[in-house]
Amino acid sequence: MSDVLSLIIAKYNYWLYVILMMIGLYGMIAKNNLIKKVVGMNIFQTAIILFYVSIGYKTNASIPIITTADTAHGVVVRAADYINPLTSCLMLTAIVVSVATFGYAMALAVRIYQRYQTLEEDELRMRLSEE
Amino acid sequence: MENYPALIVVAPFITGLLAGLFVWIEKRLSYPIVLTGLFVSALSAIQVLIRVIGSGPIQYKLGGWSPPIGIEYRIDLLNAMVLCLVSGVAFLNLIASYKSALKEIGDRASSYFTVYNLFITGLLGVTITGDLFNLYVLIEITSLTSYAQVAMGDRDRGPLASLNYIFIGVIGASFYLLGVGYLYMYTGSLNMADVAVLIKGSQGSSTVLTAFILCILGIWIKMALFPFHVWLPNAYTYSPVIFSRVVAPLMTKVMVYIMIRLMITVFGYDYIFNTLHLSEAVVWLATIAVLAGGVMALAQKNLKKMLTYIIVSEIGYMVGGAWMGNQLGMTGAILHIFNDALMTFALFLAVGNMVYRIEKVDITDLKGLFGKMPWTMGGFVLAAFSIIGVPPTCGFFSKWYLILGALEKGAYHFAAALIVSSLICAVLFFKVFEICFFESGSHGHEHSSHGPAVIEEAPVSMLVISGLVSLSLIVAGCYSGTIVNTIILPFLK
Amino acid sequence: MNVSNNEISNGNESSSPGYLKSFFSFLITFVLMLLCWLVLSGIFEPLILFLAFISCFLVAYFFSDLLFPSLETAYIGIFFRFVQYLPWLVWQIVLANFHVLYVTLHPRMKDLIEPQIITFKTNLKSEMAIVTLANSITLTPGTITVTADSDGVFKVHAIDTASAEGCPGDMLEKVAKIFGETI
Amino acid sequence: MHWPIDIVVLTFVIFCAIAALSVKDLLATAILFGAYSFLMCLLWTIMGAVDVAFTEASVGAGVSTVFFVAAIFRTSRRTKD
Amino acid sequence: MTSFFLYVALGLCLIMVLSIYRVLFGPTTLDRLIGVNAIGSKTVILLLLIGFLYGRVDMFVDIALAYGLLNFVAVIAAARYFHKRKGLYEESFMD
Amino acid sequence: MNIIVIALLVFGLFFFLAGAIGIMRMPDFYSRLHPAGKLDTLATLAMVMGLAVYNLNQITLGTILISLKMFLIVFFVSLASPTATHTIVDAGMRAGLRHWTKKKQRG
Amino acid sequence: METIISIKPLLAVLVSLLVIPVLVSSSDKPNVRESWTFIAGIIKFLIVLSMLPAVLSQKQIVLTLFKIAPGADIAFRVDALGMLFALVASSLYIITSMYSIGYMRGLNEHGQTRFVSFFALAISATIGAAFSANLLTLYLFYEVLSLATYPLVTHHQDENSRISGRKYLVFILGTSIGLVLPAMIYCYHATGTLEFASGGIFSGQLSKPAATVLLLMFVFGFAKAGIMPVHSWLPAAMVAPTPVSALLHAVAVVKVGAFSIVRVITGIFGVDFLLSFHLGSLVAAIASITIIVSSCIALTQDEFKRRLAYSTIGQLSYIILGVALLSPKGMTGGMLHIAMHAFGKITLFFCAGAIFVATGKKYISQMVGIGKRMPLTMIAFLIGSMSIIGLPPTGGFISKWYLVLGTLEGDQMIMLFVLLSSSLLNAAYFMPIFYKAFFCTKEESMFEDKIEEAPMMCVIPLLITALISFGLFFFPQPFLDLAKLAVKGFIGG
Amino acid sequence: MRVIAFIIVCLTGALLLYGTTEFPDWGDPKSPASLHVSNYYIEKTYEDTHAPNFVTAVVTDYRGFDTMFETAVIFTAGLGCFLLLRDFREKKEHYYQHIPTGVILHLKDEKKSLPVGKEFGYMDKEWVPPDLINKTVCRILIPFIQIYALYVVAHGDYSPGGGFQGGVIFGSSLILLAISYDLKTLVKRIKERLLGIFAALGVLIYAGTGVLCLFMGGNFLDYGKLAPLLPGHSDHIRAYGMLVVEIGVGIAVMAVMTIIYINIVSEGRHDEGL
Repeated sequence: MSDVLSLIIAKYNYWLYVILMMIGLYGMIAKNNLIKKVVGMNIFQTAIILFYVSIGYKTNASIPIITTADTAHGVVVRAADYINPLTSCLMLTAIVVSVATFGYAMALAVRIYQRYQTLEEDELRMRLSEE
Repeated sequence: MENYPALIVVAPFITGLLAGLFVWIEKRLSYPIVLTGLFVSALSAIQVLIRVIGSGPIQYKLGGWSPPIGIEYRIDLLNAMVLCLVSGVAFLNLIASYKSALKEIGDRASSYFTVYNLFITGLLGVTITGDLFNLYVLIEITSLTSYAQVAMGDRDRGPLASLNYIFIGVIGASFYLLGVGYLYMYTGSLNMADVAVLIKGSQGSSTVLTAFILCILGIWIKMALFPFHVWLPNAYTYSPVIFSRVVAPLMTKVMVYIMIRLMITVFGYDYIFNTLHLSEAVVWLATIAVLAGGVMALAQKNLKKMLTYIIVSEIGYMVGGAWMGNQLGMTGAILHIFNDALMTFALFLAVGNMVYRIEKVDITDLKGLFGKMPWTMGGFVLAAFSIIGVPPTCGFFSKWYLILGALEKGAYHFAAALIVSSLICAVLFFKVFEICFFESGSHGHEHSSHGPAVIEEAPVSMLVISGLVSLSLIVAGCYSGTIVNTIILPFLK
Repeated sequence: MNVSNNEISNGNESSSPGYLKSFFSFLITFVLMLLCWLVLSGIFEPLILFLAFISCFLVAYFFSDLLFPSLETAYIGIFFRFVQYLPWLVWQIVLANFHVLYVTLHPRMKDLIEPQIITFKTNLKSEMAIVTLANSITLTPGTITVTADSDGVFKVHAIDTASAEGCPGDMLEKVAKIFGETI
Repeated sequence: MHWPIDIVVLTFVIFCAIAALSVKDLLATAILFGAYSFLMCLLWTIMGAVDVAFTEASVGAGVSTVFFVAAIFRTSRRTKD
Repeated sequence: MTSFFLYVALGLCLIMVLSIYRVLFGPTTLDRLIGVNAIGSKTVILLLLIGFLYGRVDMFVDIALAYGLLNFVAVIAAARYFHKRKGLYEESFMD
Repeated sequence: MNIIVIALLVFGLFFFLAGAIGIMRMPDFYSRLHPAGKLDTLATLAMVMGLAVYNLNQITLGTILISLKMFLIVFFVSLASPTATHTIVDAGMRAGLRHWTKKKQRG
Repeated sequence: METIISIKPLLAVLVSLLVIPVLVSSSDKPNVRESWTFIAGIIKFLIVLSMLPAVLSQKQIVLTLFKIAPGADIAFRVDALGMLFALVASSLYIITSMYSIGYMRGLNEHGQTRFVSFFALAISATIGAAFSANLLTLYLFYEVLSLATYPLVTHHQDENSRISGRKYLVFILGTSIGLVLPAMIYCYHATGTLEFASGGIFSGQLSKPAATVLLLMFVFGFAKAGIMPVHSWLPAAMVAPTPVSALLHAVAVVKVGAFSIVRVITGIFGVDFLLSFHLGSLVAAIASITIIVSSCIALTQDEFKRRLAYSTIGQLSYIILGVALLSPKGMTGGMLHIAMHAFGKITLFFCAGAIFVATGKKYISQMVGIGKRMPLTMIAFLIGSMSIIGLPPTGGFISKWYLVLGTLEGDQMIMLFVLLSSSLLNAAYFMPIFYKAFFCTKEESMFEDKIEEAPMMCVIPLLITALISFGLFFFPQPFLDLAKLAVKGFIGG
Repeated sequence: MRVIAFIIVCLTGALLLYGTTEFPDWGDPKSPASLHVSNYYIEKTYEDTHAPNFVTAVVTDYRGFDTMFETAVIFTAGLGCFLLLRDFREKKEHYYQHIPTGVILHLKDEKKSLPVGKEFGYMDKEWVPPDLINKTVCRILIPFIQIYALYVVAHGDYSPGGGFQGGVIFGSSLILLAISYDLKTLVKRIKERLLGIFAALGVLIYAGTGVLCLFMGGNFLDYGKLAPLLPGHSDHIRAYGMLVVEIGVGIAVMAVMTIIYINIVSEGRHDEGL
C-alpha cells in the first residue's frame, strides 16, 4: 500500500500535468467557440507551467528567497535548502507570454465578432464560404 | 568593438521601442529611427560574418555571465549567414515597402514599424542565441508580433487568420517548451552546448527521446511542415504586404535553421541518425510535403495564396535535405535556406508591387500585366525561374545539392518529388505568365466601373529593391559554390 | 444623481480655497500611503525609503482626489467616532454570524427562512455615511444591501422576517451619529 | 510534507479545467477560469514557487478574468459547446 | 504546531470542495460567482497557512494581500457584466 | 498563546464549513449569499487573526510588521467582501433573477 | 592539347546580353535600336571569329566563371565543335537581325523592342551553350534559351500563340526538367564530374541498362532536337513571326538541341563507351525513324512553314544519326550538317517570311505562280531546298556525302537506305513548290504578272544566305576543318 | 473533428507520459534538474548580486536577456491590441441626459452635440446609474492597491514579486477605476498618449540599462559595470541594476494592461466600457 502511495506521490504531479495538457489541447482543437479555444490554449500553457514548477520542487526545502540567517557573511548556502529558482524564473516568462497571448487573442475575438457577429467556428466558416 | 553580436539584436530592438515612443511625440520620426536600427543591425551582422569566417565562432556572454549560468550568443558560420540574411532582407524590405505600408496601414503605419522591428529582433535573436529557453522567448516574440501583423492586413479575414495562427503557433511553441522542459529534466541545463555535452550517451533514455520528438514537432508546427501547414496560407495571404514580404522569406527559414541547430548542435547527428533511425520516415514526410504543397498550390486562385503553398512545398525541400543524414543533403538544406529566402523575398517583392497597384491579386486580375508593369514582372519572372529551378538562378543549385544528397542516400522518392515539384512550379508560374502575357487589358476596360482603370508601374523605391533582389538571385546562384565552400562545408566539419 | 461624468467630486461645496484643500488632501494621502508602505515594507534602507517617498508622492499626487474627494475638518471627528463604532459593529457581525449559522445548519432550514426585499428611506446625505450603513447592513444579521442610492433609499434583501424587521434598527442611528447627520 | 494539499488542489484544478471547457455559457467559463487560476496559484505556493504564484495571483485575478469578461461583454455569451 | 497547520489547511481544502461544487455546477452564473468569492477567501487563508508550513510567512503575506485585493476586482468585473447586459443566458451544464 | 491560536483557527474553520454548507443548502441565489458573504468574512477575520497572533510568538519589529500586514489583509477583506456581496446581489437583481419564496415552493 | 585562358568566350556571350538595356532604353527610336543590334551582332561575330585561328591550331580556350561544386563549375571551353556551332549561330544572327527588321517593320508588328531584346538574349544563350565546358553549363544555357524564346514564339499574344506557347513549354521545359535534370544529376552522382571529356566520363562505372536509360533520357530530354515523340512543339511553334522561326529552326533552338545531344554522346558517354555497349545504333535507329516519318508527314502539309518545320525535324535527326553512327566520317557529316542545314533552312524560312510579307500567303496551295512575282526569292528558295535535299552544288551535299560515307564506313546499310530514301522524300516535298511557283500556266497562276518583291531588308538576307549555301559547296573549308578536328578530338584523342 | 482531436490528444498524452517514466520522483532533491545549474544560483546568487530573492536575481540578472524580451512580448501585445482595435472615428450617436429633469436625449446626427456641463450630462449607450457603494469602496481601495503595487515593484529583490507583478496590480487598480466609475473617468485621468509613452518607455528603460552597460565597457546587461554611475556600495550594484530594470518592467506592464483593457472593453473607441 505504501508503495502505491509513494508511487502516486512521486508521479502524481506529472500524470496530472499530462491530463491537464490533454484537456487543454482537446479544448483547443475540438471546441467550436473561439473563446473556448482560447481558454483551452491557456489551460494548455498552464499545464506546461505546472510541469516546470513540479520539476523545480524539492522536498524539505524552502522557497527560493534567502533567509536572513544565510545572508550573514561567511555562511555557506546549501543548495538542498532552497527550491530550484531557475524553473520559477522560466515560468515567470512563460506566464507573461501566456497573458500577452491571451489578451491579444481576446482582442482578436472582439474584432472577429465585430465583423461577423459570431464566434462559432462553423458559422464563421459558413459566412466565409458565402462571401 | 567586441559588441557587434549584441548590436545585431539590440539595435533593431531599441530603435523599435524608440519608434514606439516617438509615435506619441513626433510621428514622422519613427520611420527613420526604425530604418537606422535595421541598418546598424545589418552592418553588424556583416561584420560578424566576416569575423566568423576569419577567426571562427564567436561567443558573447550576456550580462557577463559565463554560459551555463547566463545566456550566451554563440555565432558560428551558419548563424552568421542567417543573421546577415535576416537583417539584410528586413532592411531592404523596409525601404521597399514604405509606400505600400503607408497605403495599406494608413495612419497606424508609424506604430506598425515598431511591431515590425520587434519582429525582426525576434528573428535575429532566434538565430543568434545559444540558449534553449531564450530561444523559446524569442520564438514567442516573433510569433506575437506576427500575429499582430497578420491581423492588420485584410480587415475582414486578417483577424480570423491571425487567431488561427495563434492557436497553432501556441501549440508549436508550447511543444517546444515542453521539449526543453524534458531536456532540462534530464540534464539540468539550458545552454545548447552544455546540454549537448550532458546528453551524450543517453541512447535509451525515454526522456531524451520525448524531448527530441517534442522539440522537433514544435518546430515543425512553427515552420508549417505539411500536415501542420494549415495556418500558413491564410496568415500570409491576408497580412499586409510589408509583412508578407518579410515573413514569407524569413519565418519558415529561420525555423528550419532552428531545426538544423537542434539537430546538429543539441541532439547531435549520431543520436538522430544512428540511434533513432528516423531519417527514412522524415524524408518520406518531406516528400509528401513537397508534393502536397505543389498540388495545393495548383488549386489556388489567389496569387499570394498560391505562393504561400509554394512555401509549404519549399519547407519540404529543406526538411528532407536536413534529414537526409548526409553531408550533401545538409549542404543542400542550408544552401536552400539562403536561396529560398532570397527567392521568396524577390517573389513577394514583385507581388507586393502588384498588390500596390491592383489591390486584389486573383490570378485572373493580372491580365496584361507584362505590358503595364514590365519591371515588376521582370523581377517576378526571375524569382519564379529561381523557384522552378532554372540554372543561373540560385534555386537550381540548392536543388542540385538536395537531389545529390537524396541520390547518395538512395532516397529516390525524394529526388523524384523535387523534380516533380519543379515541374509543378513551372506549370503554376507559366499559368500566371500566360495570363499576364496574353490577356491584354481590354477586359479591364469593359468592367472599368470597378477597379482602377489605369495600372502603371510601381513606385521607384519599390521597383529598385525588387529588381536588385531579383538580380541577386542570379548572382547568388553563380556564387553558390563560394557560399558552400566558405560557409557551409566548414560549418559542417 | 451623479451624471456629470467629468469629475469624481460629489459636489460638496466647501469654504476653503481649492488649492489648499487639494494640498491637504495630498498631504493626508501622502502620510497615509507612507504609513501603509512602512507596514508593508519593513525595510528601512535609504534607497527603499527614497523609493517610498517617490511612490507615495506619485500616488498622492495623482490619486489623492480619489481617497479624499472633499476635505473637511469634520473628518477628524468622523474618524474617531468611526473607530468607536467598530467594536460594536464587530460584535454585531459575530451575532449576525451566529444567526446565519443557526439558520444554515438548522435541519428544517426552509421553514425558517422567508426571503424578502424591503425598502426604506433615510435622510443620510454623505456618500460615506450611506456606504458605511450599506456595508454594515450587509455584514449584519440576515440582510444584504441590494441598492443604496445617493438619496438615501436603501433596498435590502433579508433572509427571514426577524432580520427584515430589525433593519436598519439602531445601526442607522449610530451611523448617522458618526457622520453627524440627521436620521 | 506538502503532498496531501498538493494532491487535493491538483484534483480540483483538473475539475475546474474540464468544467471551464464544457460549460455552455462563456461568462461561466470566465468565472470558472478565474477559479482555475486561483487554484493554480495555490498549487504553486504549495510547491514553493512563490514568484510564479504571485504572478498567477495578480494575473489571474487582476487582469485575465477582467479581459475575459470585457471580451465577452463586447461579443456574446453564447456558445454551442 | 506545524502539523496542526497542515490539518487546518487540509480541512480548508476539503471545505473548498463544497464551494467548488457551487462553482462547477452553477446553476446560474451568479452562483458560480458566489463560489469563486468563497474560494477566494479560503485561498487567502490557505496561502498564509502554507507560509507557516514553509516557515516563511513574511514572504507569503504579500501574495495573500495581493490576492485579497485582486479577487475583489475579478468579482466586481464579472458582476458588472450583469449591470450592463441584462438577462441571464439559459443555464445548463454539461448536456 | 497557542491555545488562542488553535481556538481561533478552529472557530474560523467551523465558520468556513458552515458557510460552505450554507452555500450548498440554501434554496436560491440570494439566500446563498447570506452565508457566503457573512460567514466567510468572519471566518477569514478569525483565522487571519489567529495566524497573526501565532506570528507574534517572538516579538520583533519584523514579526510585528508582518502581523500588521495581516491586519491590513483583514481590513481590506472586510472592506471588499461586503461590497462584493452587494455587487453580486445587485447583479442578480438587474439580471432579473427571481428570489425564492415559500409561496412558490408550496404552490 | 594546349589551353588558353581567355575572357573571349565570356565576352561573346555577354555582348548581346549587355546590349539589351541599351535596346530597351532606346525603344522609342527604332533606328538607333536596330543599329545597336547590328553592332552587337557584328562584335559578337568578330569575337567568335577571333577565336577561330586558335581553335584551328588545336588549342582550347578555357574560362572558369564560378565554382559551384567540384567537377561542375560554370565554365566555358571553346573547342572545334563549339566553334563550329558558334560560328554558324553568330553569323546567322546578323543576317536574321537584318531580316527581322524588314519583316517586323513590313508587317508593323507590336512590341518590337521586346522582340529584339529577347532575340539578343536567345543568341547569347546559344553562344553560351556552344562554348560550355560541362553539362551543367550547357544545361544552364539550354534552359535560358528555352525561356528566352517563349516570348518570341508567343509574340502575337493571341489565342493561337497561347496554345502553341503552352505546347512549346510543356515539351521543352517538361523534358529538360523531367528528364535531363535527373539524368544529369545522376551522372554527377555516379561520377562526380560533369566535364565534357573526350573519352566520356563513365569509364566502366555504368551497367548497360543504366547507360541505356540514361542515354534515352538525354536524347528525349533535349527535346529541342525534335526526336520523334517529342517533336510536336516544333510545328506548333510556327505561329511565331518568321524571323523567329528562322532563328528557332536554323540557328538557335533546334540546333542547340542537336548540339547538346552531340555533346552528350561524345563528351559524357564517349564514343568508346557507347561502342562497347552498342548503344549508338539505338540512337541511330530512333533518329532514322524520325527522319522517315517526319519526311512523310512533311509531304502532307499544306502550310508552308509547317512543311518546313517537319523538314527540320527530319534534318535534325541527320545530325544525330551522323553522330550516332560513331564512325569518323559519319560524325564529321553530322557536325557539318549543323552548319549546312542551318544556312539552307534559314534561306527557306526567309523565303516563307518574305512571301508572307509581300503577299500574306501562308499555304503552299496558294502559291501557284509566285515565281513570276518574286523571282529572286524563289531562286533563293531553290538553292535552299537543294541544299536541304543534298544536291550539288550546295553545302548540303557535302554533309550528306560524309554521312553516306559514314554509313558505309560502319557497314550500316539500313542507315544508308534511310538516308537515300529520305533525300528522295525531301525532294518530293520541296520540288513541287518550286515547280508550282514557276511552271504554271497563266490561268493557274494566282498572282498578277508583276514583279513585286518583299522589302529590301527581307530580300537581301535571304539572298546572302542562299549565296552562302551555294558557296559552301566550294569553300567548306573552315567548317569541314572544324568538324574534322572535333571528330579527331572525340575519337582520336 | 472531435474524434481526430481525441486521437491527437491521446497520442500526445501517451508520448508525454512515456517521457515521464524515467523521471526522478517529484520533489527529489537529487534530480538532475536541481543539481547542475540551479545549485550555482542558490549558492552564489547572494554573493554575486546581494539580492535575497533568487528568482528575481535569475530573472533580471542571470537571465535578464529573457526578461527583456518577455517585457517586449507584453509590449507587443499592447501595441497589437491598439493597432487592431483602436478606432478613432467619432461615434454617430450621442446620448445626453438633461440633469434637472432626468430626460434622456438620443441624438443620431453626428454633427450635433450638446455642451456637457451643468445642464446636460454625457451618457453611455448602455447606461446604468453608477453604483454608489461600489464607487466609494473602490475609491478608497484604489490608492492602497496602487501603493501596494509600487511596494511590490520596489521590493522585487527582497520578497516575491517584482516589476511584472507590481505592474499588473497597478494596472488592475486602474482597471478597477474604470469598472467602478466608468471608462471615461479612466481615459480622462490617464491619457492614451501617456499610456503609449509609458509602455514604450518602460521597455526602453530596460533596454537602455543594457545599452548603458555597453557604453560603460561591459557586455549587454552587465550591471556590474554600472558601478561608477551610482553611489553606494559597489557590491550592491547588481541589485540596483535589477531595481531599475524592474521599475521599467513595472511601468511597461502597467501601461500595457490598461491599454489592452481599454481597447477590448470599448472596442477601441475609448468611450464606454463595463
